[in-house]
Amino acid sequence: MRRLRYLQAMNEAYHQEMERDEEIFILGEDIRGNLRGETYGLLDRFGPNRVLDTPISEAAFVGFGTGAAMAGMRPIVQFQIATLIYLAFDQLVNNAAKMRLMMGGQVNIPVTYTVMATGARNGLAGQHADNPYPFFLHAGIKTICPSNAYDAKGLLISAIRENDPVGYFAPAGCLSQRGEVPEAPYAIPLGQGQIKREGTDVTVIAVGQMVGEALKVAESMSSEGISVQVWDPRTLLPLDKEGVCSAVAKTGRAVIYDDANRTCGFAAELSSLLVERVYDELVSPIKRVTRADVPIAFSAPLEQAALPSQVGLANAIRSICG
Amino acid sequence: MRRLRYLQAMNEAYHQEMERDEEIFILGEDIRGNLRGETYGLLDRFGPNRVLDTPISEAAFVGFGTGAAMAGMRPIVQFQIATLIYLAFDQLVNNAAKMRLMMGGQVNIPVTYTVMATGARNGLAGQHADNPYPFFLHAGIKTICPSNAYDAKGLLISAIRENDPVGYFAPAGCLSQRGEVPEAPYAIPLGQGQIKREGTDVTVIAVGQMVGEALKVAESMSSEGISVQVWDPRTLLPLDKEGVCSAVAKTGRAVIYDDANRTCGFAAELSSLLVERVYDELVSPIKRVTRADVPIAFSAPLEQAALPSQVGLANAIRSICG
Amino acid sequence: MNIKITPDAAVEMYRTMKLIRRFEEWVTVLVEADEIAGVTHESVGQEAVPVGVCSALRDDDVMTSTHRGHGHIIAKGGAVPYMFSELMGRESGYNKGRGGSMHIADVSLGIYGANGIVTAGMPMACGAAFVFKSRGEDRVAVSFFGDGGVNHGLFHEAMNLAAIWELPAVFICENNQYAITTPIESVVKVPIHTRADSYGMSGESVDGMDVEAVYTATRRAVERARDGGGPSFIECQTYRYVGHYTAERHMKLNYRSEEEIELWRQRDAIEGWAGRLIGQGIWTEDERATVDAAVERELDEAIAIARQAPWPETGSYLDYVYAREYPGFPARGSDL
Amino acid sequence: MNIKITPDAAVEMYRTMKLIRRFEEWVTVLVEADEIAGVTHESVGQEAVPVGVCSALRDDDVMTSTHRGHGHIIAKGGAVPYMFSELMGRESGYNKGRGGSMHIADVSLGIYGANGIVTAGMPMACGAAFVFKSRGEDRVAVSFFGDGGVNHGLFHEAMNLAAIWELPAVFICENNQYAITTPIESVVKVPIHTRADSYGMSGESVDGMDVEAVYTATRRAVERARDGGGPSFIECQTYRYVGHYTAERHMKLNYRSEEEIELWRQRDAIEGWAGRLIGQGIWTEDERATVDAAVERELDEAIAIARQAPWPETGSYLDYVYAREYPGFPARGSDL
Ligand SMILES: Cc1ncc(C[n+]2csc(CCOP(=O)(O)OP(=O)(O)O)c2C)c(N)n1
Ligand SMILES: Cc1ncc(C[n+]2csc(CCOP(=O)(O)OP(=O)(O)O)c2C)c(N)n1
Ligand SMILES: [Mg+2]
Ligand SMILES: [Mg+2]
Repeated sequence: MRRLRYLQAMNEAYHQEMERDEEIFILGEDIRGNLRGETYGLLDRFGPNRVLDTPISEAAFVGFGTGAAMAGMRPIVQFQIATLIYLAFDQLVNNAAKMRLMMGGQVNIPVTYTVMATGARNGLAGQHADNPYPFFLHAGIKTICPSNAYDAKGLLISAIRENDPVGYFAPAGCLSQRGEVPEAPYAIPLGQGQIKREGTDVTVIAVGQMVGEALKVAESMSSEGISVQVWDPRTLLPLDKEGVCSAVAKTGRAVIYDDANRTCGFAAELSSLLVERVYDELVSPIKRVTRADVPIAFSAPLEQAALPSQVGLANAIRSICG
Repeated sequence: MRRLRYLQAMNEAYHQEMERDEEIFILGEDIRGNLRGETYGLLDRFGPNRVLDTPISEAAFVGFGTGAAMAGMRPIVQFQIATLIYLAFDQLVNNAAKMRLMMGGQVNIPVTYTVMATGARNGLAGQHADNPYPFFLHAGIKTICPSNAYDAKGLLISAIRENDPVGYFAPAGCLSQRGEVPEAPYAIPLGQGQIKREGTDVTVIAVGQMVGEALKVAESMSSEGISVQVWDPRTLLPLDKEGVCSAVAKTGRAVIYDDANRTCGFAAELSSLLVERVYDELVSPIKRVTRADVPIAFSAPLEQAALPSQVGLANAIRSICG
Repeated sequence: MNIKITPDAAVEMYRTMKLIRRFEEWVTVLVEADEIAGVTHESVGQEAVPVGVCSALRDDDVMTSTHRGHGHIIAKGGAVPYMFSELMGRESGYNKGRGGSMHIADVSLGIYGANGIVTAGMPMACGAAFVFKSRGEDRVAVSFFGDGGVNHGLFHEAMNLAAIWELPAVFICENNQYAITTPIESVVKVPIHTRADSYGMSGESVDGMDVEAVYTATRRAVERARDGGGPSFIECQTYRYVGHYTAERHMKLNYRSEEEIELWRQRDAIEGWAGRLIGQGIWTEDERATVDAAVERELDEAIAIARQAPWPETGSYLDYVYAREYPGFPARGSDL
Repeated sequence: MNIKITPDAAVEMYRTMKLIRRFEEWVTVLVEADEIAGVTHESVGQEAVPVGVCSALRDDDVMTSTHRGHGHIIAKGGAVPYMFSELMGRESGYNKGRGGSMHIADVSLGIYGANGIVTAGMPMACGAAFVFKSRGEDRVAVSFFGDGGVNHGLFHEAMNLAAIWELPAVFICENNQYAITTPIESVVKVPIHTRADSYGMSGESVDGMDVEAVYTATRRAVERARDGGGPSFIECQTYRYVGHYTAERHMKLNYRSEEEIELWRQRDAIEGWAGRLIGQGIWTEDERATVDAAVERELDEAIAIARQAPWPETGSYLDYVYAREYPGFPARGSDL
């Protein structure tokens, strides 16, 4: 089958969905300029009324999306870098996310926020390297983090079709990776995690670009006689609670491998959820291997030290499978 | 001893600290107008150069505080309502909180953010009822949530003296409560939780205005023969990890009673921390009793249903002490 | 453009202003009686603004409102029984009791919601205006906000978006001279309406105590927007006779003087308009009394309806968060 | 006010512009050679702005910078060895390797940091200016930002704060005509400098390719600020000859034409200034060559120093987050 890069898979999803439904339009910074590749060809194909370059006004263009959604269209709002959501935080968590309930269900807010290059690496430094999806989760905003090109397309299509605000986080480390991607449109339902590798001793729950790393660690652990299962939630909210519980119940042990900040992060949520749901099946404490709670320093060795690492994951696995 | 309301305790702390150190000034919306009582008399005593009423420009006045701190002063930045932090979110989590590391330690940012009436009740509805401290915790900002008048004064003094940004969340439900408050200035160190009631069967960890409720539930549970210990973290970051671990190790059971959103909230953090640290001492799963992940509806019965309740806490306790 | 108000329309303007005034006065009573919870911001004194503005709108135009939104909603056609039901937290309220005073909405009437966050509705109005423009509809989106709003970043961003994309939007600043206790002169150095210049947008200031002046200015702006002439900004000079919120009456705030309030009261929009209509012989005192009585009846009936309306079911507290729910979401507060 | 530039000062301006130009060119080389990581935004073409502005400042004045900050930092006195060390991620860098290109700071020189978020430094400059004013010091805070920044809410809020509190602040908009690929004309309808009017602030536009014009305007604004005359806004019309960031040279973007770039190159600030000094007989070609050679040497030495500088200790990755640490904080990524 065709192999596409993650960004190309996103691009194909954009094209196919905008083709399918002319209520969909996209806006953000330098969309037309197509800096990274995921918006390639949109302007030519769909014209300036459906492909909008905004001023540097994140709060306003999020609110603009909300208003356009209330008036019946389906905006895709792109954040050029992940931390830009902070500039629109009120419009996201205190407005778009709450609008439907506050109005007693009068309107839907079908907006997709594509949050590009989350968790950036290699010297992007303090203000450009966050993985801010836990903020969305805590605010109850539907949140997706596809780990490969196939999921990237299928989940983007689902996000765009969802009638609620959805944050779509595209991890920096995945964007140029290739994978098999069918050409015809397909939708991967929200709320369905996936076992990316079967195993019997411990389940590693890995998010986004951590999935690929976890698979590598899983391979190398087999030489130590530890059978590692890797589970990818794919969508963080809705989370496939059944899926993760049964994966962990099977192995009795779990490590969560996540590149967001540790405190009150997604790993904390999963750990406490598993304790509530599968406590009796657990044979060891659940471990979190996350980013340290520090702004990412520019210098490579410090960046490395602050990020979750394969070595750290392997050690965590050993500590409970010993 | 004198009994003061929580707001009066805050007011006394402001006065005493501004008296002690003339580098301290306060700014925010309607500080001079003194809507709630905590800024009473500041304008008269310290004059307009140290008591500033700002335009409705939250992002700018937070950044203003950061710049003033870099230039050597010690601002207190007040948020009139808790959700206003969202409007300054980038300046808080992506600037003030990261500045010190990004500069390699060249500057301190001694700013106190007083976040008023967090977790408001009784029909404040969707946009005014959040308890947003988990956002600060996830961003690594020091965070305090005093549960009574005594702590309110002692922790505010410590917050103001800290050389880092500190978010001070004053729960709506506590503001008019009275307690014994010594007149002389006193500082309660950050990072020290407190057992508010001893017990042997289960430890309830309660935050802010949940502490008082937990104490009531603890009383009533004793008639059922369940001995409930209540632990108040007081400061959420730094958290007294030793304190909470030893409290829970003693009882072997824990319920976290918190009025913030559930997913990726403070309760999730505590639960996963305890599993990592005192797993072998646990005799039952850790339970979270939190707010549901919904915007708070206006109507009283719906508001009640979404908030953590004493009944919910009692049920959770029973479910693991049965 | 010569904009004339027919006698019927003029009387309707009076009626709506009166309805808002008396609605707000009732709200105060009901808050004091603990029949309405939460925080309510009355617009007593400011009635000419929403009425002047909304009289210039069509039913299919839309608007966004503020924390001080009751008047906007009534002026845009909101039905007072549903409003009171909402304020009393009942299932039959506009928002099924989920919204309360700061969020009342009726999308079918083009009311895109009051909003508790200053200026939050401005970019939403831009988004709606964009939809109208890109569909080739001649509808217009109006956004209300206060004098305090003009210092917010979102004001700036939204004004600029509307200007550069030439959106059919009209921005109405209700300058009631204060943001809570903060006088506008202390936080702005220029006449507010001149801010529009910096977006290349038409801006003007009108007497917000004169419903005709507000109507005429809005009408012009709305026509321009419909004709593809882009957005406008109108500052309406007005005043609230009452406190920032209902509770202020029990607080000792001294940010403004009794004399100042009295001066504005003497320019009361409702009395002034009635006087003009009667003075011009279009209307009589008797006719006025009839309208006033009808307003009282309408409110009495609405309150009676609201009082008897059912409360939401407690068990429905997870409803309406999402258009589509998934197992386990929204997460409950305990998982026993 | 008659503002004269002494010959020595004029030569120093040339030297600093040249140093910035060559610094940026070196950065490009080092990025391509993988000696500098991350994202770097060069200011080639814009040198007259930071040099003109900072020549009007005292050492104890402060400034905030942007993602395109190297020039500002050099102009404010930043030492190139520490800058290169920072860009190479070394412990001896200005920020101990923690900041990199987008965060270089030297508080002792009044450099309050480059900033990766557009306009984020503006309110910080206001805060610093407030401190100076309230202490009765005659220091001034300057904030740099791009044309893209003027549409941000924070621009608006900060400009207004400075205006109403009459802060000793000077706002410098480096209008290089684009925000990444977005031409300024597409996102702003008025001449940028006229935005100042809406805050009651003095605003002007100057030729940002003429270091003297920038210097003169800034000098006036700075003197006014020192004398208690409040803030000013200066738009400098300039251009970057290179891409938005280093990587752009390998991308096929077509948001501007070669001809346009060439037109601006013909107005090059460095060549123009050298030509004027030599033309006026103040300077000779030989003297210029001497300065140029010294610049090359300075950079060569700085790079050599940086290349040999030690990396931060991996174990120090939790340092500097807090002024005061507590047991267990900052939280590590695993807790074994
Ligand atoms: C962004 C934001 N900041 C602060 C508040 C708190 N607040 C509520 S109303 C208000 C004053 C608003 O003043 P104005 O815009 O003039 O409207 P008015 O109340 O006079 O109608 C403030 C500060 C808020 N709701 N939103
Ligand atoms: C608030 C914000 N939005 C978006 C970005 C991403 N971004 C980085 S630089 C840039 C363009 C800035 O343009 P301008 O202000 O004109 O400065 P220039 O790059 O031209 O020097 C953008 C959009 C950002 N860093 N901050
Ligand atoms: Mg007002
Ligand atoms: Mg630019």
